[in-house]
Amino acid sequence: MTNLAVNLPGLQLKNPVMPASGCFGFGREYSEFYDLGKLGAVIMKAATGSERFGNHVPRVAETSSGMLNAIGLQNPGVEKIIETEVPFLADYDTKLIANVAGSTIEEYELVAKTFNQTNQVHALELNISCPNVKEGGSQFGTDPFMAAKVTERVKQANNLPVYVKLSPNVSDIITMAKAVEAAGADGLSMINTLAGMQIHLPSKRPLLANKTGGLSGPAVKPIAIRMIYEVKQHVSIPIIGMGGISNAEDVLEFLLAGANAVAVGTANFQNPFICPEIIDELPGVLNKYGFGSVQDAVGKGIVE
Amino acid sequence: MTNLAVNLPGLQLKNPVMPASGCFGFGREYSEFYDLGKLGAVIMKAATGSERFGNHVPRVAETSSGMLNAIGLQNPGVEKIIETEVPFLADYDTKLIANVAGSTIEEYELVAKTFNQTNQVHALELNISCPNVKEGGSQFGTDPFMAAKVTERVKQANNLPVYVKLSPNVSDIITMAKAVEAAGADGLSMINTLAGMQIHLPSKRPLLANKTGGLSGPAVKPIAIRMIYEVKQHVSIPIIGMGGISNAEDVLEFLLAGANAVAVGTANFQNPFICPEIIDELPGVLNKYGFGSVQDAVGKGIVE
Amino acid sequence: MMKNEKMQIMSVNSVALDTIEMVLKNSYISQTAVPGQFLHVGVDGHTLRRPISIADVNKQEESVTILFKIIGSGTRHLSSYQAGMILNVLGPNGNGFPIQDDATVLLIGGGIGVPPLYNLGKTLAERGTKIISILGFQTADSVFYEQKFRNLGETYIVTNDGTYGYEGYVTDVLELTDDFDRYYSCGPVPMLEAITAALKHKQGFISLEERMGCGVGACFACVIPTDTQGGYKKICKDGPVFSAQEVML
Amino acid sequence: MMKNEKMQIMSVNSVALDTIEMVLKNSYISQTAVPGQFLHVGVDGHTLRRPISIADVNKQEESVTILFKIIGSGTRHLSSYQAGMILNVLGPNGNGFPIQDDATVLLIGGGIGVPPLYNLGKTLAERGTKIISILGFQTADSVFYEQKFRNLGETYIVTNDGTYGYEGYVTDVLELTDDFDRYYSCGPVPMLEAITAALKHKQGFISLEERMGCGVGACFACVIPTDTQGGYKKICKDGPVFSAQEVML
Ligand SMILES: Cc1cc2nc3c(=O)[nH]c(=O)nc-3n(C[C@H](O)[C@H](O)[C@H](O)COP(=O)(O)OP(=O)(O)OC[C@H]3O[C@@H](n4cnc5c(N)ncnc54)[C@H](O)[C@@H]3O)c2cc1C
Ligand SMILES: Cc1cc2nc3c(=O)[nH]c(=O)nc-3n(C[C@H](O)[C@H](O)[C@H](O)COP(=O)(O)OP(=O)(O)OC[C@H]3O[C@@H](n4cnc5c(N)ncnc54)[C@H](O)[C@@H]3O)c2cc1C
Ligand SMILES: Cc1cc2nc3c(=O)[nH]c(=O)nc-3n(C[C@H](O)[C@H](O)[C@H](O)COP(=O)(O)O)c2cc1C
Ligand SMILES: Cc1cc2nc3c(=O)[nH]c(=O)nc-3n(C[C@H](O)[C@H](O)[C@H](O)COP(=O)(O)O)c2cc1C
Ligand code: FES
Ligand code: FES
Repeated sequence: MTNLAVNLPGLQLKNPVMPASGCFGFGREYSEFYDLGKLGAVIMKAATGSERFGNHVPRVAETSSGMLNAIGLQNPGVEKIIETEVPFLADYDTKLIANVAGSTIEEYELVAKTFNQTNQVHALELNISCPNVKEGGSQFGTDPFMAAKVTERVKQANNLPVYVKLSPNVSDIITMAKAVEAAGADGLSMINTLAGMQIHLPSKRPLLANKTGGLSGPAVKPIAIRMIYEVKQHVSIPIIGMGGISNAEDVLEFLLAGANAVAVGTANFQNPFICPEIIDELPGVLNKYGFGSVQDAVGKGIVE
Repeated sequence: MTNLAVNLPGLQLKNPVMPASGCFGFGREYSEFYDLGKLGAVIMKAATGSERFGNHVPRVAETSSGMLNAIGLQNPGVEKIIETEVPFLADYDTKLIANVAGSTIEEYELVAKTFNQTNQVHALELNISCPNVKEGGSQFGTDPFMAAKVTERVKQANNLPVYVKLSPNVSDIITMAKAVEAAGADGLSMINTLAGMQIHLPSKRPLLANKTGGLSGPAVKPIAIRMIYEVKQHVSIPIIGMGGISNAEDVLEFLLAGANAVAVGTANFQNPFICPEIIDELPGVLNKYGFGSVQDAVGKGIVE
Repeated sequence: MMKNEKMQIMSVNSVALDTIEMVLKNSYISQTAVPGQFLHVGVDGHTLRRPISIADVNKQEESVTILFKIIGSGTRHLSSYQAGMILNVLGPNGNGFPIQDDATVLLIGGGIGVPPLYNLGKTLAERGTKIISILGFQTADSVFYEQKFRNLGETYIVTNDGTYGYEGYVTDVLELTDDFDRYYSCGPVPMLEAITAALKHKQGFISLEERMGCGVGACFACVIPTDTQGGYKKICKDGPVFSAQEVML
Repeated sequence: MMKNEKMQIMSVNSVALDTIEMVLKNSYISQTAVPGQFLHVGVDGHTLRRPISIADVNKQEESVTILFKIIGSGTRHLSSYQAGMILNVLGPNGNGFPIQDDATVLLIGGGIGVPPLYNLGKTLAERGTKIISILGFQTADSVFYEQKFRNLGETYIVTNDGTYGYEGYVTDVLELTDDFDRYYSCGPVPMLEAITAALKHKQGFISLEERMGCGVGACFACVIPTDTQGGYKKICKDGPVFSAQEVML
């Protein structure tokens, strides 16, 4: 029997596969396709202190082997999420990760605290890397000092394990990772999307109303793998890896690069069953390449 | 008649399309497919002070809508290039751009000076952004101070117009662009490749012998477009745009984003005729979207 | 309920300039779809699915007809698919047009917004409602399904350049037909704006388009504001059909 | 001279486990290719072309045969192509095996390195050279072209697991055949290393593989060192065939 279980701070996962934040809403829609209890965990759409409408439409564009999105953190606000969404998800036999966003450190603290009080959320993913909002997000995600500060403050504000979600839009991902580790992060989540743009020829202007958007999908996988591989050698906290995963081989590639678990985003849009399908295929792929468990494969691709 | 001509420092181009450095060698191979005189210019493979062997093989990998390369600046050295390659290319009715690389500022200066003496090279592309060599390249490309310094020194060492080739592996591309403009760059060339990696499952190690490589091809186009769009609004020197171009619509997208001319790299590998085909199709595409010349379209996609 | 289904292509026909009609076989979708719903169609080599309205349904033959215009690379590729091939589809998606027992309804379609109205008109006609249709197209080459709409009732064709039928916009012929209980419309946003303004006094339903990510309501790509206070609906899940007063165009 | 050609697929056959034989029609390549050259084959949806050796040529019928093993996504996709479809190919690429008028030559092929040796053997046999072949495969399922090689001359089949022919490696049966003027080999690098070491005293030519970018000599992806002083050759342009002493494996 291939052991898919993964033990991470706050997250005893039955398997390492979870839908990525923002690509799965709060699970309701996909729960009509399959039992969410199959998932290792669910990472919820970003939550902010109060309701956010987000950016104007169009909010998505298609690119070669990828897509751009500029949703702009639309969400009903943390209170409403806890009231209407968390109980629904808590009914499933899976772990629940809340993606925490904000424009100020205080907002991050507030959101984290509020989730902490529910006892239904198992970990926080600290989103300091959303490229699609003017304030917060990206500025915390590209400055190691700010990243450390928000991590530290959120850690102080609550008892949940905190996975800091790193932005790939940086010159030096290792410095960012080390800064948040030193500030108390329990884990890393990487990568968020790369800032990109598409220009719509007929209208001769950026296609997205927000002009820029975040690039995701298979196009970015080599960048994600490189960053995880590099970071793994400099931190000792676990990594939830993501960026372009669309099959079980991709999951193994992330594990070999150093991810302890993985999230699947964009691929849900093409195939709503992608997460359970990957979970079903993972044992076979692990065996094919000589691994008896997920744990065995973690970091095994790293050579000195 | 649609006017494809473009006037840039040192480069009176009959059309804005040129093969990108490193993807076209020194033109010999592609000269067997078509008359290189059709091209706006040819950008040669990187030249260093003396011969370089480059990295071990494998040096390339395929990715979704892209590829990784870690050639490692293999080249016969500037003297040999001038002796055996430049005269061959100088016979064609096209402009010649030399891609200048090095490990030290002195090496960059030497290479630039040596090309300057030939009178057969029309401009230099200063490669401070190669992700595949340990020294030089990338470290100049991610630090605005170093980038400015090498630009300034190369400008002082020769009379040719200098196009500084920027690395996309930075948190803040605008600062980089402004730094090299202030240091005297005559133009920018962007983007070079994004650092990436692929792990080979059967061998459980990075596929490229160099471990990391540079990501190019359609996968990176949204990142290139975003960076050019952002930089264009902060510099007044012209931009040679590149990153994933594979047809004439892509060229127009780059022009709209702010590129004054373009280079085509990876697409040559799939279709050796890609450059002349794009040149032939460009007038039709410009007309279709209401432009009478290349010049008309430059920066027209930028909205406030 | 939407499902992930395989649909076999039974036929592919070009019915107007760059306009393809495809008949697809599928038991589940043919039995459950209602007018106004759409299919979220997977296209090889493309990250995102393409939303395409259901234009007709034949429950006996278990077939569903879609009509699409070749706009970009996805629809171009789709147009190269041949009979016998299998489409991977999510469907039926969204909420369709409310079916009421009106005496007379007006259907107003613009370009590739025409298809969902055909399925609606056919369904209403079968229930005894009188159908009046105004169909606008760019030019004569783009006109399709004229006879099919005429079979349902009085039909006005308008082309922007006057090369066929009336010249101008669908709103230009609205005055010819005032005697209806309700209108249903689908087409480009400027057309919908003009119509909802011109027919303020009437009850109407409009079907909207927006670029989509998931197509199922999970990603917040396709929202439309319902007021100026931050209220919104998701076009893929709450729509694509809305009452004319419900959303802010 | 290499050209960018369209080749129509005439037939697609599975000749062994995951091993496909494709016959392609093309006038230019069929008339100009020499043994050991390869085609750089475009595969839809893939950034890079796939290098595949020419396994046989029929000048009368203007056809070229290739054989490939399904390794990854490119060859898997290629194996789904059907007769009638068109391949976009650069070819013939590289330099082939030097053709000399020897009395006897030894061909040593390993796995999917066997195909180019068939074209070579046929060509040499037609010129009156005696052909001895040693062909190594992983297992019985993977063996192909045995009869074709037997038609050219004495042939030894070796499988690593002994499920067919001799058990072991091609080098294990080298001793059975010492009476030859020259050898030609193609296969995995460890096999080539063993052979060039074992046959140091003989003149030999080997055909190499490396991951390629351009396939035409422009990108420096496929270099192989020729000495420890930085000398090198490009496999795509200067090779893929080299004399056994010329390169450092
Ligand atoms: C609910 C709904 C129903 C539709 N019904 C039909 C129909 O019956 N027939 C028909 O021809 N078209 C219909 N459309 C529009 C159709 O989805 C687009 O024309 C199509 O997606 C364009 O794809 P493309 O690859 O050719 O264009 P591209 O421009 O290359 O597509 C790029 C991306 O933009 C999206 N996109 C482009 N235009 C539109 C658009 N107008 N609406 C939504 N997404 C778009 C694509 O889906 C894709 O994600 C409908 C759209 C929606 C939202
Ligand atoms: C000169 C030459 C002749 C060849 N002749 C044959 C032949 O006749 N029959 C045959 O089956 N194979 C041959 N090969 C190997 C063949 O090119 C690879 O098996 C094939 O490219 C694998 O593609 P893939 O998409 O299935 O594998 P993937 O691993 O998915 O390919 C990923 C990338 O790696 C490259 N790659 C993977 N393996 C190899 C390899 N062994 N050599 C070179 N590139 C590789 C691919 O071309 C592609 O760029 C030859 C290789 C060379 C260099
Ligand atoms: C439509 C969309 C919305 C997203 N929203 C969020 C979000 O709210 N919070 C967040 O941390 N990441 C968000 N992301 C980023 C993803 O969680 C993920 O990091 C990224 O898309 C890379 O993974 P993928 O290539 O598998 O999609 C979003 C991505 C997409 C495509
Ligand atoms: C195989 C290969 C070799 C390259 N070598 C160089 C080089 O020597 N100097 C340089 O400035 N850029 C080099 N590049 C980067 C390209 O010039 C170009 O900036 C990049 O590939 C993006 O364009 P593309 O997506 O069209 O390939 C190389 C790229 C590739 C794929
Ligand atoms: S497309 Fe994802 S919510 Fe509508
Ligand atoms: S593959 Fe480009 S030089 Fe050989």
